[in-house]
Amino acid sequence: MIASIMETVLSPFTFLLLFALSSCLGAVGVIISQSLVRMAFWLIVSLGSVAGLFFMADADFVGAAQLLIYVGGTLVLLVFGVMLTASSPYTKIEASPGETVIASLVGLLFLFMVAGTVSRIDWPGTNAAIANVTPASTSGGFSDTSEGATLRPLGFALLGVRPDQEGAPGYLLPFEIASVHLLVVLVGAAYLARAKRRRDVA
Amino acid sequence: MSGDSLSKWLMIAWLLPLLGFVVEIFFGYYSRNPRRSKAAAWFAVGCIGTGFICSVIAFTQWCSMTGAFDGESGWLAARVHAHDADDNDADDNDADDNDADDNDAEHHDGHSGHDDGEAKGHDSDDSSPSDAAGAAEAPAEEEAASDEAAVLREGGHLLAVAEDEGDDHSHGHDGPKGEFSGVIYTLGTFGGITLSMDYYIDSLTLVMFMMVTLIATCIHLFAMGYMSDELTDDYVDHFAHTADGKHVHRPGRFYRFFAFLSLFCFAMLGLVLAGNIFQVFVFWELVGICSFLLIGFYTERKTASNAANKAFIMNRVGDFGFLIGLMVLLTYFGTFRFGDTKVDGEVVEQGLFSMVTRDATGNFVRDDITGEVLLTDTHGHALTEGGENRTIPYMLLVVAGLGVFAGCVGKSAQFPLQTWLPDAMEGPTPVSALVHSATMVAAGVYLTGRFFPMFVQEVLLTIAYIGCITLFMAATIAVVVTDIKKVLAYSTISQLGYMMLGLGVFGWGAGLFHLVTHAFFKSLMFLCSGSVIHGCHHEQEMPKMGGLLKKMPITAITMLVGVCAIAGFPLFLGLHFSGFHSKDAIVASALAFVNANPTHFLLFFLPLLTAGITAFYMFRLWFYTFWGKPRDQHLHDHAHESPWIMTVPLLILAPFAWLCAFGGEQGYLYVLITGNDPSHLHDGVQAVTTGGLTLPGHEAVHAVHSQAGWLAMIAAFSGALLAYLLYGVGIVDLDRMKAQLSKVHGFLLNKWHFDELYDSLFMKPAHKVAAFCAWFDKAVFDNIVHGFAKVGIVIAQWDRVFDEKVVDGFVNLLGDSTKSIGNSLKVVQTGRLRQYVMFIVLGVVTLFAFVFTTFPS
Amino acid sequence: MFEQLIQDLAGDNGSLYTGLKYFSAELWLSGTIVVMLLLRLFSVDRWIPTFAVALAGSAIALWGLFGQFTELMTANTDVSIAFFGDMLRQDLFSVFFRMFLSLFLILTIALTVLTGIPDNEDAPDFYALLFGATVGMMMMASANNLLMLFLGVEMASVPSYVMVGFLKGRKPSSEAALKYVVYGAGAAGVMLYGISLVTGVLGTGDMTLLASRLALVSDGVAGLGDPEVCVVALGIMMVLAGLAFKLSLVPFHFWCPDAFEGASAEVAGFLSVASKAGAFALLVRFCLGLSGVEATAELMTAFGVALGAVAIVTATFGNLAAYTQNNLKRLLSYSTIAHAGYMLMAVAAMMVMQNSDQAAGLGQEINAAVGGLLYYLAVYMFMNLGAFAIIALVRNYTFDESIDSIRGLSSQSPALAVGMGVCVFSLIGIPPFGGFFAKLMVFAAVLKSAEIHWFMYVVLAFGGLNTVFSLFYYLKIVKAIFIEERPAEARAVTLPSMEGLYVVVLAVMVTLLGFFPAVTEGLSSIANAAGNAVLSVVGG
Amino acid sequence: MSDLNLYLYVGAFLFVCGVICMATKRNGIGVLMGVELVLNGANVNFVAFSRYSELKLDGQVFAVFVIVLAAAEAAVALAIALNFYNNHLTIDVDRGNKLKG
Repeated sequence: MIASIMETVLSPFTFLLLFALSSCLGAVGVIISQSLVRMAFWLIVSLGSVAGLFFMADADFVGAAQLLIYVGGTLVLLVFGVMLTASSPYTKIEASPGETVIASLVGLLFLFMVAGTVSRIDWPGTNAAIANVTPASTSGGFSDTSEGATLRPLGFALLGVRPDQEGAPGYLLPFEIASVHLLVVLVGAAYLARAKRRRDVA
Repeated sequence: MSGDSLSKWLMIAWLLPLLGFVVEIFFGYYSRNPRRSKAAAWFAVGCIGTGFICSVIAFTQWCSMTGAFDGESGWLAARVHAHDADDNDADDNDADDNDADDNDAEHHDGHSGHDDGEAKGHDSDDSSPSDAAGAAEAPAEEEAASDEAAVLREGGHLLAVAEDEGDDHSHGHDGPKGEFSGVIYTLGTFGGITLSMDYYIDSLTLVMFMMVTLIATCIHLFAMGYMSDELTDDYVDHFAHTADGKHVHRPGRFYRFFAFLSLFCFAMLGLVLAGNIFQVFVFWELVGICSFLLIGFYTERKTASNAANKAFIMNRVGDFGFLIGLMVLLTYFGTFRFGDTKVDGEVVEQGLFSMVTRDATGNFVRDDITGEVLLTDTHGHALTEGGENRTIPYMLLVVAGLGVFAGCVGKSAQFPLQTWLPDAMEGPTPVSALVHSATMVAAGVYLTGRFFPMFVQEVLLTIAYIGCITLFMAATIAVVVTDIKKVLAYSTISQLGYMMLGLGVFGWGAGLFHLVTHAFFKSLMFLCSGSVIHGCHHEQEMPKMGGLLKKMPITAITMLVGVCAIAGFPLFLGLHFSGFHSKDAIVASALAFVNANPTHFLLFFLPLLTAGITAFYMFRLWFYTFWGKPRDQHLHDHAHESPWIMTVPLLILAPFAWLCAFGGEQGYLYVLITGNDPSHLHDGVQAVTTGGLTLPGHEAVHAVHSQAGWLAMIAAFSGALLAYLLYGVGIVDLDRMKAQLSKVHGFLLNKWHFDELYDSLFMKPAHKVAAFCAWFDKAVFDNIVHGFAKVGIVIAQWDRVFDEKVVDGFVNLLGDSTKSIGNSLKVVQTGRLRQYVMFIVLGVVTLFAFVFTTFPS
Repeated sequence: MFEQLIQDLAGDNGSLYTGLKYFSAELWLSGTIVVMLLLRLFSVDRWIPTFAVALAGSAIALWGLFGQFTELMTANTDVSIAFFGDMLRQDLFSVFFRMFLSLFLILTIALTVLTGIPDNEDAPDFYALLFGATVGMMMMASANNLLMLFLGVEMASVPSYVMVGFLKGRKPSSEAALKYVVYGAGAAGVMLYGISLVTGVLGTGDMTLLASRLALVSDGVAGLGDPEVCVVALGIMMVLAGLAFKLSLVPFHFWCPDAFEGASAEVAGFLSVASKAGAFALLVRFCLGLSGVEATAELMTAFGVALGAVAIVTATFGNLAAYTQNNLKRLLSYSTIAHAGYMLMAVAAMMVMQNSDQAAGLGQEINAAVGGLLYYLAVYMFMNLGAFAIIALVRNYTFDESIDSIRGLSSQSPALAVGMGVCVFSLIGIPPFGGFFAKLMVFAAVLKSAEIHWFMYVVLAFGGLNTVFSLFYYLKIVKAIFIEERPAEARAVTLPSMEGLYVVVLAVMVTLLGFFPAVTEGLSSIANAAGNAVLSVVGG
Repeated sequence: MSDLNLYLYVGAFLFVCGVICMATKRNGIGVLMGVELVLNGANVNFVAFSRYSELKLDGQVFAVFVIVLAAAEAAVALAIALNFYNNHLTIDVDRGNKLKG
């Protein structure tokens, strides 16, 4: 009895729901917090929960990357920003309620627009239509939980070969060119951040 | 028959002013002392003068190539000698022009009964081209003189003929005898569109060339005297003030003035030479720009720069219509060319004119079923595309015609775009004479005439009414205006209205005839007014003048010639003033038109009435200025006749203004202008539907010619008489009359309130819209947010509750929220980044809604 | 698995090999970035000025592209090859744009050399950003996958943010950069979300497959009643919003005046032309990817009409709002917005014609619409860069970018004055300058499309009307330069010959494009061929 | 409610929260946090589509690239924000109000 209840309670769907709720709550927390540090905290909660969502969707690599890069990298970057600008004479920079109301209204409008249309879609039918098979036999997306099952095809895809899917696009170019992008971005950020060098008088 | 050498001479005449422009501008920038040198002016005169000579040479070539004046039987000479001997086949030595021969035969057959045995003029005709070619110094005078001499001997006789109602010499030639068209330079081909510089030369082109270059030469000379104040490093502009109320000092801009004039001449000649309507548009814009530069020449004067802007912008309004017309033409005809492009006599590419054909009734040939106008090849056979006949909907032909005409309305200052022209008088007087009376504004009339074969009845009626309204309205305003140049400006508008009316009532020749005669006498009068202004030290108000006849006799007499010419006075021995002939022709056309379409009776009566008004206000001007006692003694004492360089052009132009139309519709000028007139003019156009327009042919016009002539003459004389009584003798107190008629006077003085009308109709809304847009970007969110902020106070409280976890009580919250409203207002007014972001999402939502609503699901 | 990998990467006919050939220009530019940074690292930039390296790198890229271009022109103009795992597409259209961008890159570098922004110390940073952005724009021009669409937009945008804030000590510059980056990030986010919806429902990121997939998921005819179609339409809308941000179309234009005013004129000139070019190429590809299938035709016609409506609003707003501006950069930025509106009209016309039932017979006209757009961009490059260059050059003497700075310029520097005159007249569209022909071609396309949907008549009418509106503020410039006298207290503009030459070259190009049939025709036929190439893959 | 729809709701919610955050925070860093939320909303979609629709593995690839690009963008945005701070001595974006009109 208890075991079955535990099974129900600890089912994947429960975790899914949990992560979904906490990510949404985190996002709301970011909005309503007025202090930067609290916002950063709520953001960590939200992004971490999103990583959890990724794990639940069998996207372990993306989930890990989310944790490492977002939570570990980007947020630290943001916190640096918080600390560097903390000595501001205007300690409290608050949003005005009026604007929040407007923004929320527009946001809700948008949310209903998306959610309203999305919820009406018959996904198995759509997938089947694309794959040209009957709805009953749709594979229903990528889900392979065997060892390295996500990582290996992902790695190959980034090298431009698709053993998992015949004829699917290869992503070598974006993978490589992103490095150029990162280099340029780094140069740009460094330029803005550094002080102007003194010219040699000689 | 090749137009090569012909077009080359005209191209030289056309391009020389461009060379002049370039040289003068560079001279201005780089010479050591451009401010005090007249070199630029002499160069400009040289260029345009040579241009005139080239035009005359081209003309003589044209004559010899087409055999137009080859003896009495030349196909044009025959019209001049319509009542001459019937020795038609005696001296026809132009063997390569068979069309002409045929035509001559037909022509003479038609008139064999009228043998008046006048052969003397013939010899001097033949001598005129050779005179012109040989005597390069002043060919115009020579030619004109010989023409005059020729006609003098038969003058009285021709007048008699002109009034002969039973006379019929309207059987025209058909087929292009004197038309040459070809490509100068291909600009580019874009898919189906070919844009090229073409030429289209016919007798009208040549007349325009000679007229423009001659007048321009005179005006250049005049300007050399008139603008000589600018020959200084420190020009004091008495009409412009700096912020502290002093006069503006600036370097003189003598060379620049002449550079602009040269550029204008180039543009104007290019417009006349243009062989396709797109090219016309290009030069149309270029003359517009020149006009802009010249009106705004005294740029320091606020009024001048405003006037320049106004002129340019109002013209653009018309050009918008022009562009629409061009689009329609391009879409349906696929070409902009007027005439056919021929190689060795074979048509290789059709022009616009030959793509529509008129049937026996003079109407366009239409598709039997759809009623759309058929496009045809040069032989009148329908063109096909993909097995189907190419057609253009009749309505679109109307749209194209109206579109092109809209451009003409802007350029020729017709109702409702007429208000820029009086303001354009802010430019120096020579500019007014050249650009804003004789040539550029006439370009609209010229284009209407040039494009005439494509106009359908509805368009012609519109043209007629627009012209009619314009001529009446402008004339009434001219009656009360006291600025000497403004009077002339309004009279110009009015006369342009006459021309448009003439074209609109199917008096093609009449309208263009008036265009040429008007160019001569109006440029003469403007130069005279310039001379007066110069002599009176830049006083332009007529009420301060008076009695100047003795002080400046040459100016006064030449002005009187111009006044008589515009009033349309006849004179003994056939020495009628040019305006008499041309205005008669228009009035006669109008009368014939009204006879055929009685509902449009206004088209005759208003012009007739206006003929009287014209005489009245022109004589009013003359009496005001030159007659009576001086009203301002100081001004009078200092007035002086202008130097020779200004009076000589007057003396050159005066004979032309008087006698250029000698012989009326049997005179050389008229015959030459109508040498290549559209063929459907001769027999008129019959109405095919009930309520349609019937357009009178030549016969119908001739039937009423003398009747109309008498009426116009009576009107003119009575107008002049009234002016003499009021302003010459002074039988009534003018000021009292003014006071009694103050309402009317005020209405006219305010130009029928058109400026105010436009101001409130267009300018204010335009400013409003522009201001609105600026405001929109800045502050619209302001109001939205403000409104929402009030609504959202309660919700805002929740925000506080969550964030600060403190609930201090209602009053405290209310205070906070009030403060937050203030903050939000302050915030919204100053920073907008976040609203920008908001608008990304809002934009998506809006667009989605747009597609949702437009898409039928 | 690994054999296949190795085969694909290194085999004789491996896709990588051909791909690298097609991609060589971008690789050269990327290499140049590294070289420039290394030269500074080893202090070689004291002897070899960085701009020389930059010029050399971009010239080589241009040369390489020219090779590809002649190859395509002589061999087969219709060919369109997807390479690098179908990420990019090599066709005349893409090569045209990449040549255009690298030529523009050269011109921009030359301008920065003349105006002295950046100095030699910051030059590697600046040029690295410039090159990085250009590579991104080039990828936008050849993108074949929605991922590349996003990546290209990001690669073009992110360095642009820094370039706008390049004058880092100045308040307006940093403010402009902040506004630009936040707005850009927001737009990118919206676009990304749109991409996620489109790819999710349609199950592919390949742009050439979008239309056919959309036909699959909708049963028969795509209508908005169908939830799948509705979601995809929403996604498309959001992607278009992202592109509209790059194109500064109303209502996604808010960043543009602020960013241009805060940025230096050189950067503003670069952004106003280059990023527009890339975004238009991408827009055309995206629109074509959605077109050509019967089931979606009606929906896509609605999109075309919507684009037309946006074009109207954009052109009108840009022209009207420019009226009250006194800062030249700000004025020109509104003019940029307006011109984007004109160009969008061509895309709208293309979209409407491509999705009509007579599309098969309209091949020539659709082609002409795309050709008109390309022609417009080519002319726009010269005339707009010319205008911004003159602002930058004058600024170096007067330290002022308001309209007062050019008052009476004709008396001091005829070369600059005439150059600006030519550029402005061309921007207005006065014949026979290049700008006129460009407008003519676009309007002709719109006119043709009006036979299919009446709304395009409205677009055409507004297009014509807007040329009148635009006159007001352009004439303000002309008047200031040519008619007004230079204020006595204004600083003198004494121009060295090189700078005058640069302006004259640009003005001559604008004039050439209008006056000389060979140039005009050549360019328009190339543009048409490029349009033909991009059309050849329609319908998947 | 299917799992896919749940994911999509979460994605949409995060997206909307991000937009609201960007539109209301006066603190520049806060605005940047909003950007991260927006991008994450899209990322949730990608991963969900990868798991439940025909997008398959490509969805995950998209997500990986988005993470990379978001990091790059964050770096630049932060640099610009700090530059703004250096010039204006505040991070309040509403103080950047000189450019308008």
